[in-house]
Amino acid sequence: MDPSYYIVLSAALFTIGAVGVLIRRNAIVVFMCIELMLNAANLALITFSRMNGSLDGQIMAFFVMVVAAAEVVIGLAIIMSIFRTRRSASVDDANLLKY
Amino acid sequence: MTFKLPAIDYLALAPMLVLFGAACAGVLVDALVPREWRYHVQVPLSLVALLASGGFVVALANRKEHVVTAGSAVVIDGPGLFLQGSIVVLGIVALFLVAERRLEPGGAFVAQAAVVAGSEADRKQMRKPGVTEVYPMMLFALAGMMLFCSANDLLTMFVALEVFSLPLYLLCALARRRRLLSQEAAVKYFLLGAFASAFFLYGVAMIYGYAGKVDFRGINEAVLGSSNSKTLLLIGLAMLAIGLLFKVAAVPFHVWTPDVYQGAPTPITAFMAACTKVAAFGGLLRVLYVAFERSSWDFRPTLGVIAAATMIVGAVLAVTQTDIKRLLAYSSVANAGYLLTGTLSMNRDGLKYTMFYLVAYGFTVLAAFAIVMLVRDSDGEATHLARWAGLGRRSPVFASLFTFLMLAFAGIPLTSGFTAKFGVFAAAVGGNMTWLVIIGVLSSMILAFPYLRVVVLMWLSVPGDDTPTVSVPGAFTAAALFVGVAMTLVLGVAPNQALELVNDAGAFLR
Amino acid sequence: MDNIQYSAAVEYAAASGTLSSIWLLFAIPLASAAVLFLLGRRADKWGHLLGVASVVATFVLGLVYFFQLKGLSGNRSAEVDLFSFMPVGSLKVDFGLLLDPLSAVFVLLITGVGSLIHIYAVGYMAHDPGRRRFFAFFNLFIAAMLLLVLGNNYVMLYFGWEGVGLASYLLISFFFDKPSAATAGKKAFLMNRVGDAGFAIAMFLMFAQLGSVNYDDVFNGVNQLTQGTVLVMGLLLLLGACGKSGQFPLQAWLPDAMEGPTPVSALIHAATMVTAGVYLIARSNAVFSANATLQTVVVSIGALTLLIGCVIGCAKDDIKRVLAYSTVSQIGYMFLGVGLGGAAYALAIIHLLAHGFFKAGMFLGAGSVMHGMQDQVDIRRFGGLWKYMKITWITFGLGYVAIIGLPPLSGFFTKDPIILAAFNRPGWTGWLFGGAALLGAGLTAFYMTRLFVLTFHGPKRWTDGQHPHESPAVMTVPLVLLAVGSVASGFLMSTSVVDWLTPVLGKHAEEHGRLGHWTVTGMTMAVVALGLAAGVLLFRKGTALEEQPAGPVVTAARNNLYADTFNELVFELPGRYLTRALVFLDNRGIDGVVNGLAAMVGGGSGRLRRAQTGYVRSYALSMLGGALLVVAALMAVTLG
Amino acid sequence: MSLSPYVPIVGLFALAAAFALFSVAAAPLTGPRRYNRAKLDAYECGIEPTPQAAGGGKFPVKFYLTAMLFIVFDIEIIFLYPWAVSFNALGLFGFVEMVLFIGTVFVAYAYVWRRGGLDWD
Repeated sequence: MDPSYYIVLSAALFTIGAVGVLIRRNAIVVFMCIELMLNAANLALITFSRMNGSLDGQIMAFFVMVVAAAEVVIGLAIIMSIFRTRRSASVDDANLLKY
Repeated sequence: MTFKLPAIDYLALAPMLVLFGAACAGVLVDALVPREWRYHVQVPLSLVALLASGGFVVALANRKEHVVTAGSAVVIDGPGLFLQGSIVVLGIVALFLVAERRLEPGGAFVAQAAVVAGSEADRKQMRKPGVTEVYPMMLFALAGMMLFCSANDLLTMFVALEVFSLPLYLLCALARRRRLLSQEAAVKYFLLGAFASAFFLYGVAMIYGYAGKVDFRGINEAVLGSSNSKTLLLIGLAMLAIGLLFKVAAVPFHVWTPDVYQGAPTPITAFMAACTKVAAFGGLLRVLYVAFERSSWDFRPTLGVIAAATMIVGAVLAVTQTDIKRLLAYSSVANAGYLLTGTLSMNRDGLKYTMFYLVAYGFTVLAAFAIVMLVRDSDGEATHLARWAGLGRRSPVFASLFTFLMLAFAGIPLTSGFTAKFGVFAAAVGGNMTWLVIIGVLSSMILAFPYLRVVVLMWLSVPGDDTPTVSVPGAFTAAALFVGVAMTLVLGVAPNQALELVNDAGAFLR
Repeated sequence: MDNIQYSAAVEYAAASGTLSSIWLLFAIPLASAAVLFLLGRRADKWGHLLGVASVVATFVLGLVYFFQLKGLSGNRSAEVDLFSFMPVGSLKVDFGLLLDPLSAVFVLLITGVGSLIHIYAVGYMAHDPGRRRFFAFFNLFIAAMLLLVLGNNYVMLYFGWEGVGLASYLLISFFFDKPSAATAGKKAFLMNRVGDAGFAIAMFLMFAQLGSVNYDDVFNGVNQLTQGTVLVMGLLLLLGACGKSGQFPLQAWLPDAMEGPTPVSALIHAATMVTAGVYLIARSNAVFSANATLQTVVVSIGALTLLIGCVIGCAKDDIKRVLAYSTVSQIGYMFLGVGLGGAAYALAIIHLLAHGFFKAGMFLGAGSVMHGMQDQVDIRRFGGLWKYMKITWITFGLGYVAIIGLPPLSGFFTKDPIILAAFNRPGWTGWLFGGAALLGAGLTAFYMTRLFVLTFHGPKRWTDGQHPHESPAVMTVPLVLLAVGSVASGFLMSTSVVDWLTPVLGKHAEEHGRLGHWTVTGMTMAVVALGLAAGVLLFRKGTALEEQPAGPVVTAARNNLYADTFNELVFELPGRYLTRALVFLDNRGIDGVVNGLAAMVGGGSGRLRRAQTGYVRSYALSMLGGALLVVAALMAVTLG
Repeated sequence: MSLSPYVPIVGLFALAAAFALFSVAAAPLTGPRRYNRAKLDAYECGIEPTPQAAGGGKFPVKFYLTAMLFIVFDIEIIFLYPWAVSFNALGLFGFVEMVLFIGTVFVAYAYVWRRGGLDWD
């Protein structure tokens, strides 16, 4: 099977993630969409690793997963703190800062 | 199966290792030391770590031996060391602002971030000392920034990007007053930052697909040399650039800047404006000058348009701002444009003067935010510009200092702003980017107006009843203010030494 | 006609002996300013004395250097490189100074007239609580102005240029309680910035094309440039000069600048700073002489401005504003001179020097009148003052005779040759510019006569309770000295200074144009006499106290020929709308697109939606849009 | 490798923007408008719509905290696994590096433990 299909799949995932960031209102879901984008990148890395015949891409995917986990923790902490104050996880409600 | 273990030059890594170590120690301090002692342990610990790190940078600079180490993940070269040194020095000044506790009982940071803002418990914790986790987080961020400037492959760069971004997201949320704004700033910064870093990562993947490698030397060799589709390279480069341009706050990736600068605690805003700028441009310079130098024909027109838009939009939007922190944020956007102009000259002068500009701007902006911290009333900082009316009569000394800083931002001669702007513009003309320089000069003329407006407001209006007083700064803020103003003056009147320093830094090691 | 005889290369001699310490010239006033600033109120008692002493000392020092320079043979110049300002790489800018015949006469003008005005200001500002601050700014100005004329490269000139701009801004806004003063300061700052932008870009262009901003490198390198480059560079420099010197189309700030204290008007906005534009063009004569179109532009601006100044001057009733428009118009003559090029460069410079004397004298005289009349500035409220302030009357009168150009006072020797040179410009333009200059001379005679007669002669039209009196000696002595200068300087300078300036401005053969010297002098005298007579006849009986309804020309003139309206329409409005549009775009536009679609169809639900539309998502949308554009642009540039 | 496989990526980006615009624009047209009390409640007036987080089907914050801690510690295994596989080849150097790595994890653990992150109540 042509590995480049995986690239197309990863692009599709990335795009779905990017669109999700734009159209979803819940901060947690927005954040999940960003994670989807990161994982799309992982998929691309691993595919290219196979196409190029080097292991670097797979190692990078490891690092990306760890970084993504750390990001999850930080993100949830921030979203949680604002949720507890505002009682709403909608990103649309956070618009005191503008103009 | 045999492995060739990577050779690690620990001395070359020492400036960063010291900071990472101290940050871990700081976490332990927060875990083990009783609450009332933490501040008194954390501040000296951070300071000593930064000084030690700075010492190692100087030692490495004197060693004059440029190395690629840790399995080609990190490169220690002249510009890298200069940027690391700048980050350390600016970091120390920012640390002074963060450590200030005289202006407000307990400092600028909240005592317990988990307490619901506006609740009874929140009112109770109003006078309790602020969290001390800010110090290890600052150290992590600083170490990440230093790593970002001397990363030699895109993976290290990505990890470093996250290492310095994640603490910043949290630091933004920790303001003692106006906590809703602070938390909102953190959410926005986090979501958009993560969004941008996803682009960055996807760019890394594309470049990896194109070049088969992610280290800068390998990419440089692959550009023009690889048989792979150039589409991959261009998509990769564009997405990589987006991640970096987000951090430097270039239009249209600047949207977070005003909100975050306004909402974050002022010491953190200062820290971001000075140090993040250095790190982000350090990374951008290295990526463009080392990895993609050979495709500069591809990206210069596009990034040039971005630089032009950044200068114009930043300057024009600054004109109508009514909040001093937002004004400085838009000014920071415009300055990112001037820095991009220098960066895009793609010659040695461009590299040198961009680095010089970063340092000059860093000191000035730190001092400016130090004064913003001082102008306060019973509700905390009075950031609305209307409140600054007539400040010149209430406290002429600080109004004079702020006027001087505004003149420096406006690029009046004999301040560092002039030297720096002149340098980057001259370099850009030398690099055949004259059209960008014309836009830059026009934009700085526009930008002079909002600065002037602040000056006029301070000196030429009668103070109203609600004109806040300027608090007497504690030793920390006074030191930061003094260093910032002094460097702004020195780099304007006798920039010789600093320019020799950037000159000696030489070019990037490939 | 361009019989320029440049020595092949401009080369400055390194300074030696006493001349190597020329940096003292600007260091002394700068140090004095610093002391006055830093000591604060502690220096209130003696601050003004220090301020005066520093400038007088600088003047003496300037004289010493002048004679040193005069004693040099051959290449009369002294160049000192104090330190490398930006020493690195291909960009090399030195903190270098240059004393040559041109800068030497400017040093003497600045410090000489500056000393007198400083002394005068001691009396004028005697009752002002901010006197120390005033002298600090004043010394700062002198230092910056000296730096401007002493630099040996364009960056140094730019330093001084921005420095005098800053000092001028601070001094115009000195009475900051008056909103008009604050507004005037802002206006001056903004219009100057427009000019400065041109100057700055010109510098970058020099650097890009010639690799240097040093005078000698630039002047020697001009010949290698294409005509187009020289034209652009010159126009940009001209824009800077117009901003600083209040020339068309940037003239509107100068009359408003009269909101500052009168000594400021005399020193900065009459004698020295506003002539910096003339200095810039004269200094860059190699650039301007290298392109004929460029010279035509300069001449046109000069001619147009001198007429604008005269016409508006006729309609103003504020004594300082009339003088201000007269300054605008006289600088127009100087621009005319430097634009004509050749021998007229030196004529412009001597007119500048003479103007420094008589205009400063008249401003100080106006200050003396205001001092005696409790700050009244309306000339319709004066009259018959000659009896009460005799010294002021005589000195002002001498300045008045000098400016309208009656022999043997200075204006006759300096202005008439410019008119002559304008007539002798080849082609039909000679008639045009000569005619304009001639008309200007007549108008000048008319409005100056009006000013003089209404102020000092005719019936008294003061309000009750005013007791005009002569000013103290500290103010009248400078008046007398400046009057002596305006009487004598013209004759003394007409040949000697022209010769003195030859090394800088080039040697030019005696020209014989279409009109002889005496013909033009005769014509000028006739026109001046006409204007003078008209002025005396119309105003000898005084004037109505209230503004009279007037025809369109006078109304236009009273409204500064609608210059402000023009500026507002052309510069301010687009800027304001651009700002508004961008703010709108940033905050609303992105949401607006989103909301707009919804509002169109969803009608009433639009408002509800807008309340829920969050900014994070629109930010993300703008980032994604940006990302798409970047990717598309990169692809287009490379593959397209 | 030909250019063709990667052009769709660009196309997808374009589609993304189009889709985003379309869906944001279309949502009010097609979606059901169900307004309930909570939605219409003006948050701005400062009255909190629900009394406490415990009700309303929401989990206590503690769950999130524990989940976060789990993620952050669990994910570290990722680095232990390859090390364990090639333990012999990496030798002493690998061992020391791993100890340092786990040391930093323990620093975090100590912090969480001492600051009460593991206490349920």
